[in-house]
Amino acid sequence: MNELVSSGIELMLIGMGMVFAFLAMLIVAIKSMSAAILRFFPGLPGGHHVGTHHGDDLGAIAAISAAVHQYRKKHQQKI
Amino acid sequence: MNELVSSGIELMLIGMGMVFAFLAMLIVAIKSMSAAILRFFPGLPGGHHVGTHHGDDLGAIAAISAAVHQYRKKHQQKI
Amino acid sequence: MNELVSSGIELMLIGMGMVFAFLAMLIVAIKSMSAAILRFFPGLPGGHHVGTHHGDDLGAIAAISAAVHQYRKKHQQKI
Amino acid sequence: MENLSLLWESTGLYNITGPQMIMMSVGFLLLFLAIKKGFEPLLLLPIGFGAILSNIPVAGMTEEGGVLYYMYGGIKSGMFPLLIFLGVGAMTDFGPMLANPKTLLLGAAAQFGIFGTLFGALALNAVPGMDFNLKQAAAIAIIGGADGPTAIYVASKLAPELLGAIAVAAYSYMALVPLIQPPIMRALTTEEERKIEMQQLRTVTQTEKIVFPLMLVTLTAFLLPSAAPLVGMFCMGNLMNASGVVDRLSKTAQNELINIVTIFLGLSVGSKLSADAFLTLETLGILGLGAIAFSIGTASGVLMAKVMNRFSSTPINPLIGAAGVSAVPMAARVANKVGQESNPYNFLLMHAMGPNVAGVIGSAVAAGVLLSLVR
Amino acid sequence: MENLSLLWESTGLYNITGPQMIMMSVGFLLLFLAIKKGFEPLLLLPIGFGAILSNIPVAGMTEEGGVLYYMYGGIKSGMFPLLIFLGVGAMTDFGPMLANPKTLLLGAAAQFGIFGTLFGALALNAVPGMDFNLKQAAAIAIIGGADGPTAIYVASKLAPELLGAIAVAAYSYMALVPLIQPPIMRALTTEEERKIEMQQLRTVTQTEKIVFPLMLVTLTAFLLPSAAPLVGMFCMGNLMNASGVVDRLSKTAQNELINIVTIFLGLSVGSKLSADAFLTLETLGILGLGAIAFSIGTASGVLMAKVMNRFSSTPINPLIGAAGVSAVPMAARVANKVGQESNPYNFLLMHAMGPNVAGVIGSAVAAGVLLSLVR
Amino acid sequence: MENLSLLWESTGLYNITGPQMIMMSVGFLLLFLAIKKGFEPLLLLPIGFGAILSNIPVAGMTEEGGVLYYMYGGIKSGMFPLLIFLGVGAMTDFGPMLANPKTLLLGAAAQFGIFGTLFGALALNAVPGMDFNLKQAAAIAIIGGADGPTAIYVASKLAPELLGAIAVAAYSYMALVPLIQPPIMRALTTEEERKIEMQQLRTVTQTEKIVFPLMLVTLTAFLLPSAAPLVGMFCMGNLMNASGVVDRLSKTAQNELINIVTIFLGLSVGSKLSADAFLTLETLGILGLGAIAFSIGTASGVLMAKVMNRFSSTPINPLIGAAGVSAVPMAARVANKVGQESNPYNFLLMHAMGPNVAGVIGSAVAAGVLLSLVR
Ligand code: NA
Ligand code: NA
Ligand code: NA
Repeated sequence: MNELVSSGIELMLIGMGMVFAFLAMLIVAIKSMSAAILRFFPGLPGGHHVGTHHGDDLGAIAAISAAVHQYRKKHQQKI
Repeated sequence: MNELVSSGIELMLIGMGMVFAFLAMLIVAIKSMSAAILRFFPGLPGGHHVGTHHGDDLGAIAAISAAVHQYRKKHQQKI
Repeated sequence: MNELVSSGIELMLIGMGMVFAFLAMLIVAIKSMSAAILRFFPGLPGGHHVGTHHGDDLGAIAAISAAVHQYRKKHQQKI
Repeated sequence: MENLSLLWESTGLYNITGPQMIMMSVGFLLLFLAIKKGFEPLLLLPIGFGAILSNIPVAGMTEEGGVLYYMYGGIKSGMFPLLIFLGVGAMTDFGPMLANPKTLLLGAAAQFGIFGTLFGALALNAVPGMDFNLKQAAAIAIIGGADGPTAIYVASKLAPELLGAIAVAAYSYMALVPLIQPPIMRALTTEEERKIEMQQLRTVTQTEKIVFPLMLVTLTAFLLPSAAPLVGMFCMGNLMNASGVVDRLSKTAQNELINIVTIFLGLSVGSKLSADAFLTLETLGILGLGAIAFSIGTASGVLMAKVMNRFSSTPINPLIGAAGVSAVPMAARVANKVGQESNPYNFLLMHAMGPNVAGVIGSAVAAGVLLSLVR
Repeated sequence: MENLSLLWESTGLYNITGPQMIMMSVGFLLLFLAIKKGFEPLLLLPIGFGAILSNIPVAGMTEEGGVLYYMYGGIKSGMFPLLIFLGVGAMTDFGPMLANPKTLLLGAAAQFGIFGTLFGALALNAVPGMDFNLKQAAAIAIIGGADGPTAIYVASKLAPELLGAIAVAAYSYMALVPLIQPPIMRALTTEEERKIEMQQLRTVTQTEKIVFPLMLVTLTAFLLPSAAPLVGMFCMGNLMNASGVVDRLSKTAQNELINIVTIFLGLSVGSKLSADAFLTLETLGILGLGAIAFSIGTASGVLMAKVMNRFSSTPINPLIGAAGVSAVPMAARVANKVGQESNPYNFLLMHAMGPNVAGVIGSAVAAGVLLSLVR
Repeated sequence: MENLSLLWESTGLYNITGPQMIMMSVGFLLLFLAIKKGFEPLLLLPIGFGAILSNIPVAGMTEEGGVLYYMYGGIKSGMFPLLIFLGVGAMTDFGPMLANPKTLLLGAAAQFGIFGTLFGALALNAVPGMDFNLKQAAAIAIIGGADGPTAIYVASKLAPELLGAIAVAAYSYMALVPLIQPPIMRALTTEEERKIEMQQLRTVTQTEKIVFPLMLVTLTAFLLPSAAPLVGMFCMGNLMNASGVVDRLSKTAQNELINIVTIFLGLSVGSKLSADAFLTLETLGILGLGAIAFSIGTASGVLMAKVMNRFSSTPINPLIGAAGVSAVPMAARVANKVGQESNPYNFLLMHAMGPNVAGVIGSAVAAGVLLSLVR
């Protein structure tokens, strides 16, 4: 059991070390990547890429404006 | 074969007995449950819980009223 | 290898023959079918069968016209 | 040249057998019924197409290595019918039944269609050429439950060799409910009885709808555990919907999951429509017994309702008893329609939904009895 | 008569054992927590129902031939947790983390919850009746990752016999995050610290969001390949979403696929809630250790943020450190809420999303370490 | 200390081989083509990611017990390509082809791309280092069908060791159709020919659209049953859509089911992109032959249209012949676009859809011939 506890301590040290090392390297990697991309490919900001629903929305808007138009026409005819 | 028919009759009796016994017990259980619930947890009536589509509907209504509003604005500008 | 090439040529001939024979028979079959159907079951043209979305569209149109109606009512009340 | 003759020997024309051609025709007939006659197309279209595919010679789609062979694993393990039941459970509203629990007895009575048919199948052994053992008779009888997944589940456990014929009979007769039931319903009721209007149902609280599936699965666990897979998956689907806390799972179970499984289930059932299993005198027996099963079930439901009417303080229209066979929601609609023939202002639909969903439970209970007693 | 006694002997009442009844009660308790208390209902409802179904006697749903037996294959192969991770990856927005990469350190610190618990589990062996070997201790420790699929994946590889208890503990404590975390967060921070407002995050370009998952999977491949299945599937889902070129796949991964797999995963986990595996002193140990794991993780994250605040030029509100345990997005919401108690105009949600998703990566890395070192 | 060295020995850096690194780069290249160049991203993104995952050392995702190993079972059984074909069938409108059935001949002619390439692959054996047996040559040739699922299905049956390279080549060249085809089309036609306007197509009745898939599957069953799995599943999907009676199944087949299977199929194909199978001279041969296959198919289609034009009473624009290679609907769009360069008011799209879908049938027929003759 004593052996088990000591291997637990060892695992803890190695594990936390690995986690920190990995995520620290990831920080460096992200910073380099962002710097490179912002410098060489400034491009478009994220979160604005055209999703599939976009087309549907346009369709809906078309349908709505058609409906509105229709409505107005009928309404005016009555007047 | 005669034996088969007799086991058929037996199965029929036991089977229908079991079905009636089971569903009759279910009736008792339902009645007790309903009485208990209506007494101790009157709560909300069923069938009205908020579904996932609710949000969508609100979105649609928002889109529609926006479209209508837009339309009216443009229309008035032309006049 | 020479044998392989000769079996390649044979495969090519048989294969293209089979493809043409099959599709040619399909042409004959289609023409007979179309003639028979147009003569005996003229029916409705394709592409117009009621899809599932149809209902939704009707629902949307109903929703839209309701929204438009609502809007108009509110608008007039304000005037 | 050699290749040419190899090609000819690999054609279907060279290899096809008479029985295979007949079974392909059966497949086309099922497609015709599904598409042109509207017979349960969601199941009969895939089953019919599966019958065609599995009887194409050489292709070997039902042999080991073939795609239909692997799909059938989903029936053998019980996975497909149980997942369908999960979705059906999520679609089912027990509200009308909970509002009027005595209609459960109608769902019980209609199961006489199952056990009467079981007896009939055994009696049919007197006909030369018919030879059903007890397992096969039980599997055939379950057609009377008017519940596809239950029939497929039981047949796959008791008599997989009859699965194709049983599934086809079950779904065909379900589609024929609007033809089979009305004459029986009219014959067993008086005009006065058909005019009976029923009291409006109370609103059922969400708590009752949540507790009911839990109660049902518990009762099943204690009394009839052999029905637990069927009832359990049904109750889980129902709870997912009634609880309202896992709407995304409930919607997927009711739509994409059940659709995917339906395609696979239909093809797998079709893969059991091979000539040697289907083109037998027994199949005729199964088709005949299936019609009898539906008729007995309908009659028992109606008669039970008449009996209950004598003892009940609130009136029961006997027509709703016919909905006890299940065949949800078709049988309930038939009850409503026949009722409106006598009284156009009589709306029986909601009242018939009670025995209708009770019939699903009743069939699952009957299935459990058969699975535990027939070995 | 014989059949009647056969029927009685086939009832659950005749066959059920005390432990099975207790486990069914545990199932009902999980359903109660899921439905009435809102504890992670997407997982705990199927798990709870699975617990009930798998403890029904006679039905044998978890034995070979039973439907839950086959479903469990999806966990054994790793398929289910990895497909969930695919969907979660597709739902995850790494934007806030990429805008402020140093928050990754908070996600690293919070993993002390895992390794501290590992040590605790081994120390608990001193208690008589508790006996965890290294594999079991590692599997329990991963609860501290506050990440369901990761916990299930690791437990299925290292200690499948504890899978049920570990999954239940993991999801229960995730649901309890709003109760467990705030007192710890308040105890370890001053009012001044909780009021710290953070700089607005810059907008991250789509290119960065596309390159990041590729970078992450590469780093994992080179440094910690044992974490590659988890991190890889997560990155693939994320790339499907970030790239914007396969929207139909991304949407399916986030909706129907993850929903279907969630139902199956929940039932499969439930199938491991058998009495002999769950009703042991060890389960109490697991539940206790799980609470400790979350507490340690929360504390480590907060303390790390305080340390970083000393060295950082831009201020960091230590509350967002608690979000490093993952439990996405609950822990981030908790950080926001606790922050607004001290300063109602302090919107920490976006800032907390950075450590929150970093915690997912951190847990997967920790899982990789455990999988490669513990044998 | 021991653990530290164990950790180091478990890293990818310690274990990775040169070929694995190259294959991971190939994966990244495919992702680049998919995301930045828009090369068939629905397939090439999962394939590319699968290539990366399957070449990560230690993780062993393609070994027994690994998730990609199990996924590949869906290709081995034929399930994945056939389910994709089911969905593609449901998406296909045979209307334009039924309105002008003689365009089927264009779909036939373009299959010369397959058989010409088969001959080419065998001839390539003269090059030292290339060594294709008949099965491998046939599997490579099917790239000329310009149809992903067909190519994957045939390759998995005849030469699974080449599956990765063949699938990559097939999808890459399909993406390159707008680059490969136009020069060939322009070279083989005169300006006058490209200006030819075609008669408007008649409207096709729904009955014809329902009968056609049934006719096609019957003809396949009788003449070429080895093509029946491919053609059959395609026809079933088409019938589900055309019949209009199982819309919920048809929509699921076209959306969620095909999306889920596409993710799995892509990953599974990627799992066959291992270094030892891909980094060979043969792969270069495959890529070269693939380009040739597309070119031959395009040329054959155009030339066939020119021949038909001599004998036909109604004019045929030879450009639509190029659409006979399939690559639906890209090749039809290319035909339309090249036509509009010469005559901006010439709308060839609908006319090109006829040979385009005919090309799918033609390739499946060719696949059937290869599967039945090559052993
Ligand atoms: Na029933
Ligand atoms: Na975590
Ligand atoms: Na083709």
